[in-house]
Amino acid sequence: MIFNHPILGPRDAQEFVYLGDASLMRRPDGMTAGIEAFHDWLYNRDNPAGEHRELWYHEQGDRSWLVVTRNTVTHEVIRVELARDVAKAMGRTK
Amino acid sequence: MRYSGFRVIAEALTGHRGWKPVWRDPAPEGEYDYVIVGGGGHGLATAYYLAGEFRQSRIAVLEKGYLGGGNVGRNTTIIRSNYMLDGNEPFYEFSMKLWEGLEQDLNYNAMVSQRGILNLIHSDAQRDAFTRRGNAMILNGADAELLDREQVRAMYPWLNFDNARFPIKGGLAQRRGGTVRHDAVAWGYARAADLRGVDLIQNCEVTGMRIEGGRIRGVETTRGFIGAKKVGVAVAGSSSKVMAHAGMRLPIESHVLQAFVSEGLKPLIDGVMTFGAGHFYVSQSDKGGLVFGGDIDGYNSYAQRGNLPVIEDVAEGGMALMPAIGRARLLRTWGGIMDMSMDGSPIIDKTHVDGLYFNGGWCYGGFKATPASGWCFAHLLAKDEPHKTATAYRFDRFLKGLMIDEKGQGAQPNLH
Amino acid sequence: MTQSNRIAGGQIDRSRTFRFTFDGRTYEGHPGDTLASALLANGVRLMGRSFKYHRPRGPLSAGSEEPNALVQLRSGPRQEPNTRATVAELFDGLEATSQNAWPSLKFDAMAINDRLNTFFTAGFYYKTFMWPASFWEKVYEPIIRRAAGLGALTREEDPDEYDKGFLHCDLLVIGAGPAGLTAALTAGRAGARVILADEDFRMGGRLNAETLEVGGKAGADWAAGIVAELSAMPNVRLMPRTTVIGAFDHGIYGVVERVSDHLAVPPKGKPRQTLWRVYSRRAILAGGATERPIAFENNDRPGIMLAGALRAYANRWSVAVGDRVAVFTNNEDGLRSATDLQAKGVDVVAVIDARPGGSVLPGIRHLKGAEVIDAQGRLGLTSITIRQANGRTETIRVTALGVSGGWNPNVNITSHHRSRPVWDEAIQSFIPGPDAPHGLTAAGAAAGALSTHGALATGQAQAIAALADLGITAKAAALPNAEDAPISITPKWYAAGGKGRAWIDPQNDVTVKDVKLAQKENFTSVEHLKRYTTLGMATDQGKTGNVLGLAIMAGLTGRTIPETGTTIYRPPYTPVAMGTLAGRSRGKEFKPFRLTPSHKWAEEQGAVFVEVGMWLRTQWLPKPGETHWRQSVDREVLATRKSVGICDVTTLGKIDIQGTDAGAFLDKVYCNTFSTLAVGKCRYGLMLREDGMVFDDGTTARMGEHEYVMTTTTANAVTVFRHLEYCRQVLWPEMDVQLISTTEAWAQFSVAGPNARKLLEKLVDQDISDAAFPYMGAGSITVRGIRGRLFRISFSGELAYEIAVPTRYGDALIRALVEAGKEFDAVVYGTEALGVMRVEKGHVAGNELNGQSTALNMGLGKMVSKKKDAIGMVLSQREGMTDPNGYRLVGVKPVNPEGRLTAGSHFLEIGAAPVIENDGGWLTSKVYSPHLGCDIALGYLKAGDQKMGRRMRAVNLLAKPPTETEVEIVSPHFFDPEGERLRG
Amino acid sequence: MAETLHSLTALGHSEPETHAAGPCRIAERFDVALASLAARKGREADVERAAKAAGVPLPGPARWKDGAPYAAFWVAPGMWFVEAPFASHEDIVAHLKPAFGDAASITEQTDAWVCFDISAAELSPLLERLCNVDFPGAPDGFATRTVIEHSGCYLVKRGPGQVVLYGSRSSARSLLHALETAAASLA
Repeated sequence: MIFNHPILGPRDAQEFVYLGDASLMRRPDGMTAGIEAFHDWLYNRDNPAGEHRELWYHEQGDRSWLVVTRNTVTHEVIRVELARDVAKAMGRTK
Repeated sequence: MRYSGFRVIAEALTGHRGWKPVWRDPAPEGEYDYVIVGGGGHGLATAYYLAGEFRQSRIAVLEKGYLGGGNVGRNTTIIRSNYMLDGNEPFYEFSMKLWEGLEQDLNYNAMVSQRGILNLIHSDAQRDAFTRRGNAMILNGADAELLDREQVRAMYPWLNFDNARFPIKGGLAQRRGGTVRHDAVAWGYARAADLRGVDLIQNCEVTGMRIEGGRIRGVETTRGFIGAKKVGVAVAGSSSKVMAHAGMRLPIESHVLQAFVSEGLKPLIDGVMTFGAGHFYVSQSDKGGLVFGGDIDGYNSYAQRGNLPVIEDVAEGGMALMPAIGRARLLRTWGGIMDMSMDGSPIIDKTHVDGLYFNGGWCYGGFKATPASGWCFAHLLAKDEPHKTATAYRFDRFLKGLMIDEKGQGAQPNLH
Repeated sequence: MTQSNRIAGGQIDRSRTFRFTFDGRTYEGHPGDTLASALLANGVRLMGRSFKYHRPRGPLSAGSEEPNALVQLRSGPRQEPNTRATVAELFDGLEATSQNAWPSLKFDAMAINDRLNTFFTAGFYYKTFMWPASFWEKVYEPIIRRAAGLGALTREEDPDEYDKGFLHCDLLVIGAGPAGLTAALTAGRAGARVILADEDFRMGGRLNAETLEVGGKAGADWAAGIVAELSAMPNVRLMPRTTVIGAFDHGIYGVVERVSDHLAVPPKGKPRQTLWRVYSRRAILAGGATERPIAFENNDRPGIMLAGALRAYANRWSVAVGDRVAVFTNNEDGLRSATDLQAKGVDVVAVIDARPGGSVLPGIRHLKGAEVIDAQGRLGLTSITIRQANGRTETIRVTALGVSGGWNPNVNITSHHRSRPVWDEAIQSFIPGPDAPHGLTAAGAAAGALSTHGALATGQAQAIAALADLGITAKAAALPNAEDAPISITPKWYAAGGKGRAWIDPQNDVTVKDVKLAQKENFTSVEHLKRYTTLGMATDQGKTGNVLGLAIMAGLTGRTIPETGTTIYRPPYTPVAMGTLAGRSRGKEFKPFRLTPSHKWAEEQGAVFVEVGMWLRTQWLPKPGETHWRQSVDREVLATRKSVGICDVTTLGKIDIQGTDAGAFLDKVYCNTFSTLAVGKCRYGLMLREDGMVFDDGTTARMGEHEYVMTTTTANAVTVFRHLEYCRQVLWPEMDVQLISTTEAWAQFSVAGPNARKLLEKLVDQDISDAAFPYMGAGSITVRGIRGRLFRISFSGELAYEIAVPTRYGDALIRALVEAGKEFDAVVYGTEALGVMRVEKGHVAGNELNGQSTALNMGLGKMVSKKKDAIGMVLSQREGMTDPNGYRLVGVKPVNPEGRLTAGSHFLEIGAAPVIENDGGWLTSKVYSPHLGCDIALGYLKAGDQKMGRRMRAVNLLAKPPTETEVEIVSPHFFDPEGERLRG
Repeated sequence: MAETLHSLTALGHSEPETHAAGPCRIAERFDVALASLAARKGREADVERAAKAAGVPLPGPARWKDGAPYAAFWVAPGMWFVEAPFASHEDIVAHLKPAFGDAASITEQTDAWVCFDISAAELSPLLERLCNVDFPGAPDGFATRTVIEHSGCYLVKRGPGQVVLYGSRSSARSLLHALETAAASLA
């Protein structure tokens, strides 16, 4: 597979390490959320047959974590974003 | 009709006129006591045991494609019960015992062949871990043997012993492990279930579930609504899709696992072997093809096909272990959808919907589990309580922190 | 009789003669020959035996679709089983032997199966061999396995090298026939980066096998001209002898170049084959079409082949397969074989044309509406039986028969993403389906355009369209004149005769009878048909047989072919050598070596090394006279505890963590607190996964206000760094943290033992007294003027330091340490002694950090701070993980000092039966402690913390006979539990 | 005081060596001091200013930029590897820190890597056998992370016939073996 890296352009998926569903970015706050919330966040998945937002790490590249939107049936890549930007857009900023 | 050598000879001498269809093609009825969703190995086995050992009737198996078209028809045919953890080993050993009597039970030769499985050891830490595992196996009534380097060399003198990056230091053997002709398992269960009156309905995809007052009433299908008192879902690979009809999110991801077969070769490898320092396992089919595989591709996929890097990775492991296969040719690659669970172990459990039961999360280990999975799922469906060897396969083990994580990889399915 | 069947013309180089052997007999051929063409030229038709019935077989085709003529090429460690003689390029000295036949190809004992064929129907084995159960592995299966298989491997290591590489292009053109050449030319002239790959050693495709003209020239000459023009273009790469094996995601293609297979042995340093991964922006499949046979009784006789192959041997390889030839066809193209052969002076005795209509060949006995219904000649065709339109049957004496049932476009690669081909009524074949891999289009015969003109036109059109997608404008050139004859085909799948067998998939011996049986038993879905009869599962993946088989099933079930459906092809297009897929990653080069800074020195000392991941570490250093590893390890341990020992610990991961939030960041990733750590100090840290299991551990030092240096375990160095980047970018992007690995930048040595400080004082330029450099101190130093770092940390439980210098000085430092250590009888110790000392101290390592254990399991529960939100804190509190009776890390000592322990043994209470219900846990790590003079071990024991002092059994049921040792459960801190020595 | 410590190259030599392999020349470099330079959060502008003043080029993504005494290539968002002559800048961090103060995180990298100069009339035939980089399609000054025989490297294209390759120091021998084997197959 090939991902169109937002900074580096097309790069082979072999350079990346896969983590999983991008919903993992929404980590609950450990001081307020309890076991149930953490359990649902860490273990349960939509696992769609179709568009899937997922986290890939460019280990053999620029070390960026990316959010790749990819169709799990056709493997078509619809969108590639820097995870850092997505996280900030989610309000992960001071 | 009963199969036997005499029957084959008799039919041969009379022009094979007497053979009958191995299963009927019934039209679905309006309602069943049990609807099993999924005509793969697990679903067919469930129906077979439900109709037999558990004395139930009015059973249908709904298959969206053709019988045995899922992972039972596209795996690398290995059976073993060499697990380490309490939640797993009794179940897989139960499965092994069922394999050992399967053909006589089904009157179908699935070629259960206990030629042994050997997990190679390349480090002291690996030996320690295999020693722990082997002892757990024996404590569970299974068989296990720890071999040293020379014992392995005696079995396979042509492996790479002298120029290896990661030298072979021994192996953990289970002699009762081996291989089974995978398609024959599906066909054997299908034929036997059909003979027990189970309706096997092909080209019938479940498109919805009718749930009223927290209870299952039946399933919507491409062939219309089919009522059911109880519905058992055994569709590993598509579990998330089907259970979404009941509003469930599962601790499961779908991943692609590739498998490979070489051109036919004269006998080279007797049993099953796994390379402990690379991603490669191999056996040789009765037709002579080397059947091998390695890791899953590692990303969510329903595509039933993989990519080149894993093919290369597996070949590298194969050549590192067996430099003699350099000129053997890879004939065919294919992919299956694996129900990768969050701890690498399966789920056989009730759901929040009365009468709806789930069987899945088999990762890439589902084939060897087929008989026990069918038996235990039938047990759960018929008696509403888990079979004693499957008590740990619950949904809530993740909430309670009782994971069954053989590899110790944690909640990352692609690492299991 | 040498080359008795050679005729005039063709594309072989008669100026040179090659000698080669088949089954020990010597023959002659020429450059340009394949093994098959050369054998046929020498009158050899029998080349192989079929899989199940061991039927005598000759080539069916002249290409890579060949199911029959499989041989073992070469000998010794280079022996290649199942090589298709039809594509094996002839070279001088070529050696080939027949396979799957004993004692000889002509007299094969296993041919008894053919006599017994009536028993060996499809799937017969599923119905028998069940009694007695034990007989399957012992009796039946061994016989079946010996009989099965095709060629053999020698079990010797493949001596050839294989290579891999990456290529990038705008357009990949697959196949160099008229369509592919035109596509490549169109794109090449437009300046695009083009790769043109063809599996043949001569580009031109069918044009080389035909007498058809292109642009007024012989087709082969026209092709040669185009190839010449292309090879002059710097932006075009021509790759003959190169097969595209598969289409993968996003325009990546697997491509195998046979670099040296046409030579006796590869030139020095050159690979046998190269696997190219081609990254193409667009691709055009111009792979042509494959002719298919018509089923009739005994249609597998040697001498019966595809009509197109028959004329290919005549036109390209100047071989007349037989002296009396007939052709059996259901389409116009088959007639070409008759006219071409006749033009070559071969006696064409009849054309059996299944069609009532179509043109009539002058001067040839052309029978309309006729069929071939049987063939005779066990080892080679002698005659055929035909049935004419009027029903009259007749036997005709022939030595070769060309059969054409129509042509199947080579859609294979278009279905590698599981796209299903669609039925085209006009050509009675499947053409590429709509959802082929993105960026891949088909041209020429592969797309169903079966005429030469169709190939040229679609080749050009597809190239223009593909480049337009990329914003490259390619011009349409005037196309050369070429035939555009319609194929005018009338479906004819099976010419039924008597009771005999008619072959569909010749290699696997799948006959019409098998398909009938499958239908009778309700294996009617194409997938069931394939799996039950093994149709299409031979080494040719059903290139010639699949469509025929499902057409016959369609007939039996009264469905149309589209209704019946089709199975899809899977990669690779043709079988690929395992060596090619592995490339150079084999033997010692399977994975790269990582060497420590002291490696060179240790090598000189005769150290024993051990693989630790990719690292090679010193396991122990034997001294003269030491015959057993234990002697060396005990010495290293005792000397360290007595005076001082030195160990290379460079392999531990080192991560430089800087930024104003570095401390807060560490508080998130470690379960204990680091923001409060004083500058110039270290602390032991425990890192959890979110699921609450221990992920990694190590000491982290605060080198400055906003500067930390983290150490990880050797095993997790990479995964921890990845995890930290994840936390930094994804979870807490608001934090000011920068990371960089410095694992290899510093050579780091542990110096441990009562005299550690004394030794270091001789090298370190600063004051490192206990006051100046207390326990858990960390800081910059100079070592004889060289910048370095010092950490006062201990894994061994001794007064210990870790000293680091830039890696280039690592070799010098180990030598300096050894030199300076002489007066203290210092030793250098390896990983074994390291292990002994850490177990004596009860420190967890790899065997305890198994990913299944919590801090509580390790007796480190108190380290998990609930006062802050750190990774793993919440889920580590789940009931199953806080069970007071769960596993706890314990120390284990044999009650009798002579008692032996084994890691992996399980705990049982005294007198308890060895059953899983009584399983108490297991021994994780075991060492021999020279101090305690006995084996000691660490273990995870259920409720272990409540069982201190208890006696139990450690049983190893794997030992022969099983062993059990009475043990005492003790604290894991065997040695200096109070830790006085650390602070000494 | 006893004599000081002597250094060895990554390949274990006291002096760097040059290897001729097929049409290629592979020379180990021992004269480069290397440091990572990463902008602290929100200090990007300060870093640019300081870099300009100190003569440290900060090229954009996938680029190497020459300069004196400093050259640099981009490795990650907000992070560069800065090169300087080893003879004058052995303690490169000590040279850079004053210039950037607390605006950047700077870490010595000199000895984390083995550095090769690889040259030939045309390097595409070599590199296409080693790594997944479209070398002919890349401009001079192209700098990228890539993988050669399972080990991660930084590759800097200085011209069609010249690259500088940084590989992990501990794998120097394996990396050289891979380079030489591939180069030999071109002969």
